Formats: sequence, structure tokens, C-alpha cells
Amino acid sequence: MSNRMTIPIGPQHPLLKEPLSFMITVEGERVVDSTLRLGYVHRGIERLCQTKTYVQNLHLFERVCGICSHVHTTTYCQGVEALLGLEVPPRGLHLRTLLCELERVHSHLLWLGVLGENIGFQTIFMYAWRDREIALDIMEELSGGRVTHSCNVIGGVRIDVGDAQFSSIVSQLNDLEQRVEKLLDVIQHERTLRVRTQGIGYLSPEKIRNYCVVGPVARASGVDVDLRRDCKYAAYGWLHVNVALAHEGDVWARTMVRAREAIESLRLCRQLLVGLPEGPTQVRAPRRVPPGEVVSRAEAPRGELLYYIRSDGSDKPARVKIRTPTLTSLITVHDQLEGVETADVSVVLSGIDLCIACADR
Amino acid sequence: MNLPRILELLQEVLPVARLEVQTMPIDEHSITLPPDNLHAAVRALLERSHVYHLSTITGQDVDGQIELLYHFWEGGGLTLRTSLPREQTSVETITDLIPGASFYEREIAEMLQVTFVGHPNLQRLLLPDDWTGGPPLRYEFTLPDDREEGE
Amino acid sequence: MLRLRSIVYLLPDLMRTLFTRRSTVRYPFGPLELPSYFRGRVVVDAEQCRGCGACVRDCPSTGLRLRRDGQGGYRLLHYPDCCANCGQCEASCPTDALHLASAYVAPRLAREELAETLVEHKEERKKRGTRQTHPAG
Amino acid sequence: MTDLLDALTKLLLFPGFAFLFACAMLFAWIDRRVIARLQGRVGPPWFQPLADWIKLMAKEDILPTGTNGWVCAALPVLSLAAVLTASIYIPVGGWIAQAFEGDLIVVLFLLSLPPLAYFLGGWATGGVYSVIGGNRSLLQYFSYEVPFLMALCSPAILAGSWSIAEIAARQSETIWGVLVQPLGFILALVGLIGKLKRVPFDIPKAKSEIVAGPLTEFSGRKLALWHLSIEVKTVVGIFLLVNAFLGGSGVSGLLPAPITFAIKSLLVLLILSVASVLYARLRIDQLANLGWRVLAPLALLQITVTVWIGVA
Repeated sequence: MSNRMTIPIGPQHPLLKEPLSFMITVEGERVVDSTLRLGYVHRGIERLCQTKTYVQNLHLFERVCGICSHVHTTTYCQGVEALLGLEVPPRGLHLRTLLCELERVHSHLLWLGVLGENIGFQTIFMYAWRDREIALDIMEELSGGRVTHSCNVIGGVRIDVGDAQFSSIVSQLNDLEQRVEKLLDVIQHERTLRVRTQGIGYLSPEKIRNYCVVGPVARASGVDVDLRRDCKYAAYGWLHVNVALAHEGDVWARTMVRAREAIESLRLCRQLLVGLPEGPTQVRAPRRVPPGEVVSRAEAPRGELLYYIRSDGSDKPARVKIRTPTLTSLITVHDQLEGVETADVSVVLSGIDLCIACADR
Repeated sequence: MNLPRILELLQEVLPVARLEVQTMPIDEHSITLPPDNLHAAVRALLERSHVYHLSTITGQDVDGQIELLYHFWEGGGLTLRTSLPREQTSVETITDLIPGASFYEREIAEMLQVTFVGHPNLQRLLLPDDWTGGPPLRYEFTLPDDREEGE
Repeated sequence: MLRLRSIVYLLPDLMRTLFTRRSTVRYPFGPLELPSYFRGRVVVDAEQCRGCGACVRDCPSTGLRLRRDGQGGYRLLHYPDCCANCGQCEASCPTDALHLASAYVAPRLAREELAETLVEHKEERKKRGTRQTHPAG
Repeated sequence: MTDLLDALTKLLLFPGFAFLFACAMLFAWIDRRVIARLQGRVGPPWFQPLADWIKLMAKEDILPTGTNGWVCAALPVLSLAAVLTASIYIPVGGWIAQAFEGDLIVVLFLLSLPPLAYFLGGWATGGVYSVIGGNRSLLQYFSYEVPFLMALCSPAILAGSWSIAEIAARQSETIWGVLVQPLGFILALVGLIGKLKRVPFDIPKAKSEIVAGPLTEFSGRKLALWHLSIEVKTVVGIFLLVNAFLGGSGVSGLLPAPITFAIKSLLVLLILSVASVLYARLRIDQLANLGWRVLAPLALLQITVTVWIGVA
């Protein structure tokens, strides 16, 4: 009698921060098969946004994802500005990119804490989330909101950086950089963390290409794709982004890629702040958008984010399609879980940085 | 992404006399195809050009037709656009060429009632099992307006 | 040596954390200091408000509602349970009458008790000064 | 009549249950506070473990349908009883309730009963998480029990007697066990961490994989008894280590016996807390490798060396 058992990593499980249903069939301690069911947090945003005006949709798309809210409004505003033919002033673009990078740091540190928590390493969880507070404080000082900043408007950015804020933000950035560097140093050398994450959830570059995986998961397997460098949206034209790559393709490589990306983002933040041009931060946008279509892409903390917007001339969008990066990594989980120990299921699931609210929309 | 090479590539595969190409903002080119040549076009793209990354498939209900947009990306954006009749809308799946498309096709299948012929497991992805309200993204589906009267 | 050191790699960090100030706040056992730039409850300066309804029109959730009583008087109602503190009303208000203070909304037992009247004007406002026409409002 | 009264007070009050209950709460609080401070947090107030325990005692006590109510009620009581009887033979700060030649073996046997009750608890409730947790606790059982037993045999051999009180007395006169056999002390500590299922080895109750392992289905008073048995086992384990390796409550001249005993046990508790902050949770096969490839051979080496010295 093969003692096959089905473990529900059910909609509610300490491992998952958001509801998602995984039914894992286990033989002894080895995973044999897994089925995935999404839709527990599906709010029908793509249908709902057709009943709201462009201005209101700003705050709707900000709440697609709890962690990377700013990059959603950035992609959306970029698309609508392209339809309107608006030219966003450079200072607005710089501030918009600054918050994008700060959000990447905050998202990667949050993920590092969740990974530490899932492999039983309580201290890394506490340290990562303590350091992340600084990133949240900076964002709160800039926009008034820790996570949902609502500082993007169609035509630019609603916030501005005064001189007093400038110096306090730069000093907080330096402090944050030292702490993140120390965290990266600990991750690289801590024995038990390496033992628990190395060689688990391997994804070959071919698989990455077949499943069109994006973001840190792809970069950890050597696939060099980063929209900040390839698409040059927002203020990335003025910046030189060196992309963190690794080739082992397992959870350990993803940890290293994300940690190095966080440090790279901090460097970009300082570069943006120092080179902040003068001038207005937004231009006035009309309420009606001329008919047309646009596909706008940006690099969210988890990978390529795509907004397809079609307008029919009224003040409400006719169709908005959002493709979030977590969906691509969720497809690969079935292959990653093949033949893995039950104890490693938590490592695999936290390795791909699940943002289920993004996947479900 | 050199567009002429791709256009010439698709021209050989497709029986259409002249390919209709539109450019859309933020560096995007869209090519309109008849639905039954879609599978051949995607195969040609994958085999003979550097394009491999399918960002997503957008489905929409626009002026009486169900339109599917296959967004590819390779240095710049490339969209293959096909439109299907509203009744018995069905098209050939591309999961055999790009396994990553399975989730997008499942989502469009439940949102716009499009059957993807040959899809390995065309079940519901996002909608609950007991959803009886019909495909939400078709225009027949109406949302109660949450604004009170007298605004 | 590195193998052995990697077993207790975190020790120096632990000692450093032990002697630095703890990073968690005492709330709820101590007071909670909200930063001045915190985007909290909606506050309206009744003098400035024209009753044009720009804030109600742009509010993404039905957090703000305007009741007109026929003779030109109006009441601006705020529903903190629907309001998402997004600040869109502050941005859309043509006369800068409305802004978000750095304070929380006090909780109530029943949802209806939360609703509050921000502005109440019986008679029609006398047209004072140039009234900014809002583009295609 | 008076010795009955005396026995009762010894059993129930001083080195008995009431004292152990208070010690368990105190140790649990110190442990959580030290871990919090090491992680930059404030940590719970002093009465937190007591408050948790009272809350659990008041909570509703439900079990899945079809489980045998009696067995599930008996298991936590069995585990707690085993630990409490083990505490009788351990001298605490100079007071000893009962001592006879060979009580080290009895204590070691009694301390290895709770993991079995823990495993049976998992199987009795029958949930997916509980069964897997139960399997894991059995798999893990041998990889830390064997080194723990061997590590504790070496001080006995050194002191030439199998009574804990005797070992402690002998060591406090001559030289502490830990100085002669540091390896034995480390092995005993690692074994104790495995026995108490603390962080590097909390595989059976891995929160992120199998929720709470065997204790998933328990609630209310039964869960309170389970937690109490684990906390009391921590106290008893630490007292055992202090007696076996740190010379117990022998008078060391400067301070009266109870205070030296208290300082030593707090020191061992501190080591346990720091260990639980330093590491991630290991996988079950990694623990088995560690146990059999590293810990058991070391323990064997330890014993051969002590026997060889003893003989020479």
C-alpha cells in the first residue's frame, strides 16, 4: 500500500501570507504531485475599473498588490500619459523612479524576512523586517503613506522633496545601505541558511524560457532580462542599472540575486536624489482620454509587469489588462516541487516570492 | 527585435496578401492575423526568430467580436491580434509551443468563454467553482453601479 | 576555520543588537506618535468649501457624499468606513479647503455612527472672489 | 505522620510541583525575553507565560470527531507525570527529595517518555499534520536520544556512581564535569535541544510545514498540559545538566548553595536561548545525518576516553 497522502497547503496556512490552495500528494516524505487553485483573492479589478474614471482607477490599481503598489500606478500612468501624449517633467520622473526603487528594497527585505520565517530562522525575519522599517519611514516621509503612497497622478507625481526632507532621507538611505550589506553578508556565510536553501527548487534556463518566467527567479537561473535596462521607462534613461545575475537557479541563487538587487536599488536611489532636477513635478491632465490602445511595461520587484489599456474616448477606460509577474512563477511551482522533501515545500514556495493578490487581481 | 525580418517571416507562413501592421505607443507593433493561422505564426516566430517571451494574452469584447492579443516581447513589444466570432468562440491553444501560456488561456476561457482547443487542463483559474454569473468580461455582464442616486 | 565560524556567524550581530536600543515601539502600552506628514482623517475648512463636488466626483470609493437640499444649501458627508485615505479629494479640491490631517479616526461600535458631516451650509454661498471653473467638471 | 507530611510537602510544595510550576513559568519568561532582546524586540511582560497558561485552561477543549477522547486526555497527563516524577530524583539547590543508587538511569528513562507520548498524541488525533508530525518526532527520536544518553553516562563513569546527588557531590569536591569533559557537556546540550524540540531541531512542530505537528488538534486544557509538560521538561533538563556537569549545588564558598545553583541553571538556559536564536530549522534527514555521523561517534569517543582514564 503506497502510503500516499495529500497535504493541503490550504487557503489558510502559516506558510502562506495570502490565500492560495496547494494540494500536495506525498509518498512518505517525498512530494509526488501538486495541484494549484487560485482565485481566493480575485476581486475582478479588470472589470471593476471599467466603471470608474481614469482618476479613480489610480487608487484602484494601487491596491492590486499590497507590496508593490507604486509600480502598478507607475505603469498605469505611463500608459495613460502615452495615450494623452503628455510629457512628464524630469523632476516628476525622478521622484516616480525613486519610489519605485525604494519599493523594490522594501519588497525584497519583506521577502527575505518571510523566507527566514518559513525555514524556521526567526532572527533573520526580525532583522530583515527591522531594517525594512527604515525604507518604509523614508517612503512615508516622501508620500505620507507607508505602503500605499498614492503619489502617482496622470501627468507626474503629487509629492515633492524639500531641503529638510532631502538631508534626512539621504542619511536614512546610508544607514539602510549598511544594514542591507550586513544582511547580505550574513546570508552568504550563515551555514544553516545555506544548507536549507541550496540545491532546492532548481529551474533550468530552458524551463525559464518555456514558462516565460520573469524577474529575480529568471535572473537567478542566468536569464538576463531586466526591463529597467531594456525598456528605459520613467527616469531609467538617466541611470545605469547593473543587473544582478546568478547561474545556480535554486532558492539560494534567488536569495543572492534579491539581496544584491536591494543594494543596487539603494545605489540608484542615492543617484536619483543627488541628480534631482529642478522644475515642476506634474502637468495637468485632461479628464477624457482620446481613443487608442497602449501596452505599458515596467520592472516590478517580482518581474515584468504589463498593463494593456484601451480607451474609447470617454473618461472611463474601455479595457485594462494587468499581467503581474507572480503568475509566471506560479506555473513553474509544479515542476519545482517534483521529488522534493515535504520540509522543502516551504522553501520552494517562499523561494518564488509569492504575491497572490497580484496573481489573482 | 528587427521587425522587417519578422514581417517577412510571417508573410511566408500566412496566406494573407499583405500583413496589416499598426504601431502602438511605448514601442509596440501589432500585426493582425486570421485566427486559424495563429498557431503556425507562433511556431514560425519561435523557431525562426529570437522572440520567445510571451508576456500575456489579452482578451476583450470589442465592437461585436472577441479579440485576442498575444503580447510578445524581445527588446520591444510585438502583439499578434486575432478576432473571433462571439458565439462558439474557439481557437487553437499554443501551450504545446509555450507551456507558460496555460494560465493565460485558462483565465480567458473563464472570463470570455473562449474554448482553447487542445489545452491540457482547461479548468477555472480565478473564478469560484460555484460562479454562475456568466463570463464577466463580456459586455452582457453588468456591474451594479455603486453610486447612490442624487449625486 | 571558516567552517566553524559559519556555524556561529550570527553571534556578533546578536551581541550588537543586544546592546542597541530595541526597535519596536511601546504602543499600545505607551503613546503612539504619528509623524506630521501621516495621511490620516479627512478635515475640511468649511469657509473655503464651495460645495462644487469635485472631491465627491473623484473619490474612488464612496467615502464622500454631497446632499443638496433644493434651496442651494448643501451638506458634505464623510464615511470613514468607505474612505481609503488616498488623498485624491485633497488633490482634486480647487480651493484647497480639504486636507488629510495626521490623526486616526476614532473607532465606533456601529458603522452608521462613523458617518460625519464635514460641511453644512444652509443658504447659497455668496459668490466671493473668482470662482475657479473646474475644467470639464 | 510527620514524615508523611514532610514527604507531601517535599512532593507538592518545595522541590515538587508548585516550585517546578513557578520555575517553568520563570524560565519560559526569561527564555522569551532573552530571545526578544537578541532580536531587537521588547519581549513579553513577566506574567506572560502564566497568562497564556490560564487562557489555555479556560479555552474550549475540542477534539476531531472519531478520536478516542480518553487517550487524548491521558497523553498530556502521562507526559507531565513522567517529567514531574523525574524531577524528584534531581537535587535542587542542596535539597534532595529522593536519591538512590541508579536514579540517573530512572531519570533518563522518565525523560524519554514524553517524546513517545508526543508521537502517540499525533497518531491519536489522526489529522494529516499530526500524523506527519508524529512520524517526524519518531524519526528524530533516535538521532538525539542516543548521544544524550551516552553524554550523560560519562560523568557517571567518572564519578563512579549512578546517583545524580552522588555525582554532583563528587564533582563539587573534585572538579566540575564540564572542565574534564567539555565534549560531553556540548553533546548533552545538543541532545537536550533535540529533546525539548527547540529551534534547530523543532522539526516535528515545524510551524511553516505542518502547522503544529502532533499538537495541531489539541486545544484548551489538554494543550495547556502539553505546553506545561514541555516547559517543566526544560526546567528538569537544565537542572539535570547542572548537576551532571556543573557540580550541582555544591557549596563553592562564596555564595550559599541555592544561589550558585540558580546562577548555573540560568547560565545553561541562556546558552539554550542563544542557540535557538542562532540557527534555522534543519530538515529531518540533515538532523539524522548530524546525529549519527557526528554526535554518536563523539559520544562514543567521550565514553572510551573516560573509561580508559578510569581504568588507567
